[in-house]
Amino acid sequence: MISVNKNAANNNTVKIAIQTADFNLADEVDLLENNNDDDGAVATFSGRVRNNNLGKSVSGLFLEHYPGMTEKSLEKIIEQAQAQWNIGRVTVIHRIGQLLVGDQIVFVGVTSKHRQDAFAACEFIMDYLKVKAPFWKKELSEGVESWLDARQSDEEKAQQWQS
Amino acid sequence: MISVNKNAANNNTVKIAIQTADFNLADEVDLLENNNDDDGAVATFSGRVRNNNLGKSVSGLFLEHYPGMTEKSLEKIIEQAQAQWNIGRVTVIHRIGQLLVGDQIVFVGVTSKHRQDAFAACEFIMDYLKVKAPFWKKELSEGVESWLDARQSDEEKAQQWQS
Amino acid sequence: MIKVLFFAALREQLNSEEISLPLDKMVTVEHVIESLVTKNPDWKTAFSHTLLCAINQEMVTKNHTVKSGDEVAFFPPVTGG
Amino acid sequence: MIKVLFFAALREQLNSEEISLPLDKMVTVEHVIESLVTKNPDWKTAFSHTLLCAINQEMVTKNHTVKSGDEVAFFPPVTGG
Repeated sequence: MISVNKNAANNNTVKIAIQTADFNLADEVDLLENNNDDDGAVATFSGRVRNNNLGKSVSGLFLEHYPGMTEKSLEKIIEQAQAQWNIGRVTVIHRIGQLLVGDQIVFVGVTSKHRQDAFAACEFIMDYLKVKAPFWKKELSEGVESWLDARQSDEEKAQQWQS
Repeated sequence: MISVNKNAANNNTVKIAIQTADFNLADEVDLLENNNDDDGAVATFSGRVRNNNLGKSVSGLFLEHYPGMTEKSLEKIIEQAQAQWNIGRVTVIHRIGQLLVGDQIVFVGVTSKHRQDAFAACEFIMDYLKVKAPFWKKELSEGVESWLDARQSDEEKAQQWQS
Repeated sequence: MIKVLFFAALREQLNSEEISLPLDKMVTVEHVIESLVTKNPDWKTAFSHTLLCAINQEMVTKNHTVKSGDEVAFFPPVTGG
Repeated sequence: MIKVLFFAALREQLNSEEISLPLDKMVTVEHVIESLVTKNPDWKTAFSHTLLCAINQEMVTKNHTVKSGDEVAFFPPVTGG
């Protein structure tokens, strides 16, 4: 599911993709940079499935989401970032379904004229995605599947942006 | 000029490259992620030559540096980041010589178990590079070459990390 | 009528992903939970955990109003990213 | 003897990128600048601008000691990244 809103006036292209397929980081950065000589700064974050979590060895994850609401919540998070920082293009990709250790889960990329805006918006989007976007992880660890609990630290980190 | 220090015990590989050649962002991210299932988070920054600066149109840049000191200063900046945050691999690439609008100038990539450490260390390294690493930009704008002045805002941003 | 959706651990605990619920007047989210638990007493434990609620795909608090035609979703705190 | 290097705008203003300077005793960076300007009076303007100094490729302040064999570099505030 891909939603692209192009605002030709100020080069603010937004790409949101929720997909089972893997993504290619270089292609995503190309898309952010292509014909975008206004913005010199690109900050990215990519998250992958780690081989361990809270001391347990992990062999895979299953990612469930709330179709429809996921896209809406990401659009809203990106709008909040656009309201706070002077940013250009934004891409958010989140994978769903069955993932293995080392697989990419999430990509956030933000362009800007200035590095500080690119960094801040990229981190803000990740922090808000963690607490506002309806994704749930089920972890496969030592043969047992269990839903992950939300972390208090994620909630606190997101709240820091409000101060 | 490439310096790679590998610390096998904790997976802390550092790559520093000062080069005239372009670099490929995907290759650099692959290098950070390859055989690195411990670290789920990768934050990157890439900077390119913008088509304008302080209201003037820009057609290119020439980048001079202080060979030897450049590598030492980057090593020191990375060591400071490693001392402050729990990070894995770090790559810093900075191009020198003649660059055109849209060309990549700098890449910083940091891996970590946790996204907050990856973001903070990546931004810290960029901020310190801006004020501590001996690079100088000469800008070609409307047929005139001129050395860029350092920005007070960069100095202030780097100082924020000390508080 | 309202459509009620359940996700993730809650969906598995209730063994239900979507139900329809008659609604004759405006109520709050809290009332929706009460009527779900009244109809299905074994759902009580699942609804005693910390849950989030969205109405028409927007996050809301438990005193938010629910009206006929709404899509009401209950789910555990999110863990994506 | 010390080796003195100049970079970027300073190098162009002085039209010099490297010189050797005799050094018979321990002095400070400030003294090195004084003796450079005494030998080359037309360098005075260039050295009146804000400049950074590195000794043996480490950034230092102007009261830092310089000893024989050191590599002393002067340059404008840096503008990379």
